[in-house]
Amino acid sequence: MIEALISMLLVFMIIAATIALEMTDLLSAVISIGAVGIVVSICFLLVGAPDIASTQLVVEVLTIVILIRATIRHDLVTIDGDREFFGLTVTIALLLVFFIFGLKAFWNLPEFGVPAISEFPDAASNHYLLKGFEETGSRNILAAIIFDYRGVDTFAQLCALFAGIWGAFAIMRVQSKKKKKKEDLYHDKK
Amino acid sequence: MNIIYYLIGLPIAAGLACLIIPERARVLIWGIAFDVCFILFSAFLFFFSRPPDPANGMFVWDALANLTLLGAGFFSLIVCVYSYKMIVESAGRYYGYLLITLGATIGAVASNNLILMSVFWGILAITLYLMINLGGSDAAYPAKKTFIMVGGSDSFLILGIAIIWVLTGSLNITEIRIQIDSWLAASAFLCFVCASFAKAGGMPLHTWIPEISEKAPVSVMACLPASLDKLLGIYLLARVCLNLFSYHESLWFLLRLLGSITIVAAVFLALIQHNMKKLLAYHAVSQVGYMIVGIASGTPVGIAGGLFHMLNHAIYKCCLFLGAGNVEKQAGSTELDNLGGLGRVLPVTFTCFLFASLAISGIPPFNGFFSKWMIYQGLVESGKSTDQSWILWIVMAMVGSGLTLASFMKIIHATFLGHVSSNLKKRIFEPHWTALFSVIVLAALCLVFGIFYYRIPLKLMIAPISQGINIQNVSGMFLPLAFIVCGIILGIILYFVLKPRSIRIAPVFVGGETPAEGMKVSGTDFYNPIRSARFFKTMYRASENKSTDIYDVFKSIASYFTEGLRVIHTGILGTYLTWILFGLMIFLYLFVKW
Amino acid sequence: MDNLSLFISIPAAVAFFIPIASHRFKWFPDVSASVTTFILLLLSLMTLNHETVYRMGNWPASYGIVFVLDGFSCMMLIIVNLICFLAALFSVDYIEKFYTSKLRYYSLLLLVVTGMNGTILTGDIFNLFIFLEVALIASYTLVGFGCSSRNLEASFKYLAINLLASYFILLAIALLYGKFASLNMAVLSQLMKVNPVDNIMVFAFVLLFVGFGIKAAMVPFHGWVADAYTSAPAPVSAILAGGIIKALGIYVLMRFVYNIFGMNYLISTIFIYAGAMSIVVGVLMALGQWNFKRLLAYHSISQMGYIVLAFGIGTPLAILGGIFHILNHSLFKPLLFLNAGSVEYETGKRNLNNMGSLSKKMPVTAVSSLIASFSISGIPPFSGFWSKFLIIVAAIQADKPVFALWAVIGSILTLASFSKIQRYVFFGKGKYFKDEVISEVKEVPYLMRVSMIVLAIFCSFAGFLLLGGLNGIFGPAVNALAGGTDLYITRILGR
Amino acid sequence: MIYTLCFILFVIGLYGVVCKKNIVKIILGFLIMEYSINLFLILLGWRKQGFVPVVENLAGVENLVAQSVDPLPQAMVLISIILGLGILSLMVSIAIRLYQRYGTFDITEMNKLKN
Repeated sequence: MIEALISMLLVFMIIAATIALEMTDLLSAVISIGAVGIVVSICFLLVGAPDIASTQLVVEVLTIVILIRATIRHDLVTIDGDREFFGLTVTIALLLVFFIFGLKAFWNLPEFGVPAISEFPDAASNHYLLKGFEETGSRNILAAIIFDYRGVDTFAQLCALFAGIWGAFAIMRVQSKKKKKKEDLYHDKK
Repeated sequence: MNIIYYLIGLPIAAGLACLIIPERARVLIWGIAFDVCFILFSAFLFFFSRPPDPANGMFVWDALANLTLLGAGFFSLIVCVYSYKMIVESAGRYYGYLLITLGATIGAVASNNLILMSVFWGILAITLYLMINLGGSDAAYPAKKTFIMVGGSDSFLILGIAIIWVLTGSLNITEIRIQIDSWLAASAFLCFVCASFAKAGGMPLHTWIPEISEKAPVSVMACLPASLDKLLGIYLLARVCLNLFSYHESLWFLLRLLGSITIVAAVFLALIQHNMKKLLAYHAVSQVGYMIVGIASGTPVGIAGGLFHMLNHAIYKCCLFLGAGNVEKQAGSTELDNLGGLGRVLPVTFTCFLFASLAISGIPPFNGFFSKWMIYQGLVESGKSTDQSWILWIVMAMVGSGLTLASFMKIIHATFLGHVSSNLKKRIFEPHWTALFSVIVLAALCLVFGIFYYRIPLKLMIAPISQGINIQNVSGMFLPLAFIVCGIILGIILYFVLKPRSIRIAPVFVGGETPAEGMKVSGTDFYNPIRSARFFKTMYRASENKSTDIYDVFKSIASYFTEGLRVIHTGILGTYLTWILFGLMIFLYLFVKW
Repeated sequence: MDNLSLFISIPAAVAFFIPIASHRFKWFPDVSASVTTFILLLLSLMTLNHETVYRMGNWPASYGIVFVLDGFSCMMLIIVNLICFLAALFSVDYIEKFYTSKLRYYSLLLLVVTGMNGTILTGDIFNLFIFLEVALIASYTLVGFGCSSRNLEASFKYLAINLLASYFILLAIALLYGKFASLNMAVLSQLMKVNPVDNIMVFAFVLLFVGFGIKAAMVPFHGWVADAYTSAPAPVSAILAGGIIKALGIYVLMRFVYNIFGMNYLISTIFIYAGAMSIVVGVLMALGQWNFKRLLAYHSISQMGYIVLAFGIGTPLAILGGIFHILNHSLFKPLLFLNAGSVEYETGKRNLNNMGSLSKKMPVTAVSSLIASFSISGIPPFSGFWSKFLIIVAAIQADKPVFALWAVIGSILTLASFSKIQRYVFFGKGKYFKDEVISEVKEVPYLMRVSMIVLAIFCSFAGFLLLGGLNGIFGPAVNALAGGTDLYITRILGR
Repeated sequence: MIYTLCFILFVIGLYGVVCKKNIVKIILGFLIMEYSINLFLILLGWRKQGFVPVVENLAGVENLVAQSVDPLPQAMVLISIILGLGILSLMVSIAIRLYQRYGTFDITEMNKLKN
């Protein structure tokens, strides 16, 4: 039941993603991506990850806001079309080969709905589920993992977020170089 | 501490000190350099008969090292004396590099461990590079070329050492004796030969010497490419051929071939040069051919002749370069077109230059004749046993010798004889006595080593290296000597007999005009007909557009690939991403197939 | 020194603190960054000859995150922190002169340090991915820090290519998790040994290989290298060349290949060929460059090729050569970038044709760049020679003399291109050289000199570190790799 | 089957990154890749009729092990989402500045650094 639903949603996502990439109008493309993101969030909800779903929703809104900020004033120039024909053909051929190779790997994965933890009783997740509450006192095992068992991940993730946002500020700053230097500083004069 | 450490450490430390001392204290720096060179030279003389303790096998101090080191000490001392008034700018760097070169030479020659040797070898390449750069910003390109050729051949030296290490498990020169039976061993041999050729200037790795000759300071030329580098390069060749590898017919044949080609080709190129220093540089290349042929003849006499020639060549080529330095300093130019008639104003320089020229051309009784003769003898002996083509090598060597004489006639005529060129400065006089002194010493040595060829150099220095020299053979050169002397005397008599009795010197009449400068016989045009002969024309053209220069050949090959690669680096993100996908595909294919 | 968490907590804390404190104290960014990196350098030196497994939050290895310190990671820690310290020292004057917003610069720099240290130490595959991202995200900004069109372009290319690599890595991690339900590297390694090889493992391995190959600048994944190195401020280029490319690329790749997946003939062959390709492509591209930093950047590709070649050969001697070459490349390449920065600091030029005759005006820069050039070209007494020699010997020993010859040819071409730099910048004159360019040039400020001098000294004498060979200072590092998967599993899981 | 669909989504994202000229499209491609990997991770941890991994009554902990979905991928995805946000903000800011400098979003026009 859920499998069918998720498959449908995935097909929808594929279609929306294709539309987003092929749409000439950038704003529409961004909206299509927003649709994909929201469907992803719904999927999360369906497969027992409500915390992730809510986070995804919030982040999705932020994403769309940021992307609209990027496109809203620049939609005058719309670049449609792809790279030149030969390179494009080669690239798509390579992508197809990659896809075919990848399929073999994906077909070897455990059946959907039977996670690998049930095969490996020693797996870390089993320990979290079994002992998580006892050891950390958190009823939500997810919280126990991200704040205690794998707290370093969260710490690093904060660093990364800080780096990204702080970097965005640095990139957007008005005056970046002290001295106005000649543009041909990097030029290779022939 | 072993004495050898001090011998190596002293000049290097003094050299570093010279680099630090401010340049104003020029005399102090010179004093340090002179003292160190003098101490070392005396030390080498002292150790000549009683070699120092080899420090647990780290060093080897045999007769070959003796000969090379004595030469190195002597020539550094001579050049140091010469430079007293000649090097004024950046004296600290000059003497510093000179001393470091000397120290590294001692290390390279005396070390028994191949890696240790390669370390000193690398230092030598560096100091060579830095010393050429003393010639100012014009010298930067030749210095670069030199460094690439010499340093690049050092890389091959390292490859050779690595192969030897893998083959024998040892790095000690005294322990290694490789039979060339696999292509790996043969390539190790070729790697070593490549390094020694680049250092000494054997073809086809010679092109840096003519290139630097015009730009580098002349005393640097006299010190490094003309004497020390020759000593080192031939030292390495001798080590390789005598100690490290055992005789192999076809490889030694290759060496003889390269040596003979070097002799003839370089001398042909020298014939047509218009610059004194460049001409000398081509001769420096040409003479290397004799040493290579001598060592590669594989007979005791030939080897002794090659080593003797190495010593002789260093003496007279050093003298010639220093003489050219005197001319340059006093006349302001070394272009043969601008010179002329200097024999009257620079009599001492002229005489010494003449002596050295006769020596390099192989005229008895100067030293060059004897070493060349020994090399011929070696070739003849090698022909007796193995090599059927010995006659070819001898002919090529003799042709080279004759052409050497011819080109030195040109240089002497154009520089010292004839009319004084109007391009010259008004007042020309002999340089400072230190400069003259070193030239005189060298010229005298040419004569002494020639007259007492057996008693001093051969018996004392060369004979201990190559044990089985048949002294009968060497001393048996009386007959040819007599013939040559007779020939010379006959020539002189003929000259006086046939000399026109009365010469009337009349002013040139050109329709009332003053004769143009170009109308005098300048000597530079002596061999222009050769230039335009059909075969030589293509050869000279090839050499002038550098299509025979190994450096430029590889440069153009490399730039061909570079341009190709530059075209595909389009700077477009998509292209790079496509490469990534492409690489991904290849790896996937390989792994899945596997 | 057993508390490994300090390596990530100190720089991250200072990085967060810099924006807060800098408004009040103008000197804070400079001082704090230099002091922090110096403390990290000391700490990393204290880890020498230690081997320990640090449990984060005291959770054991199979389900918590562990930080692993063995010979190899210890070596990398020292290298990375040394370079970051010297770059921070160099930045004080350099950034002051050219760029605004010093506090952002330093806090991002420290985040790069955090990311690199975390990547080196961590024993958890997903944790590794995040630390990788920390370092990369911070470096994306630093590359485009000048915000000129070229800087931004380079930054975007760098970002796009590396983000693609990161997603490949993430996909591979997901696949491995889907198969083995584990993220701990030692546990994964153990499981992979027990289970037969299947498509998932192969696909995941190739994705990881390509992902880290991109970060290690292997040919044909090198598109980003030249642009990013050229556009970054000089100290950042030094960190990119001396730290990021190795800590995030080579180090992790070798960790995966040797300690997790296990080395085999195919991987070794691929490494050897990729290394040989990199050597020649990098150096040939470098030969044609006229931009000082771009030339250096292409050389990084070439030198990475040597390292990859060495690790591909895979004998203990070759691994020793490879590790020593990592160290050497982290000494001379940052030094050369700092030299380029000094020249730019004084003349404002980057094109070789516009410079000339600087050897007398800037003696420290000239001599240190000379030493670095000798070292990178493998001229005997300098450090680069020893590692190249080891690699050549190892190649011949492993019966691959063609690759030894190949390495020698690469070395000669390297020599050629560095002679070019020396000729145009320091000894001779460029084509468009004007005298007024160097009329007011003098030597750079003291702090910049210090970092160059320190690196030059290391370049000259690092060869002595090889004393003792496989039992010497690099012994534990070689053992950590040559011990393969078993040693790693035993070290972390204790069984 | 479902995993394959995820992989198709990944490849579409890859297609967007590699083949598109417009920077915004490239960014969208990266977003699609990120979505697909996140979704893939979560789906890997799903169990048929699985619970949310929350301890509701203390007695049923063993029950949880047998019936809950895998919490670890959720933790990974949470982190990766936040990470993606950071990267996205940086990417977009670079794109905006690039637009200011070059006056276009066309990546093929941005080849001042080449060869």
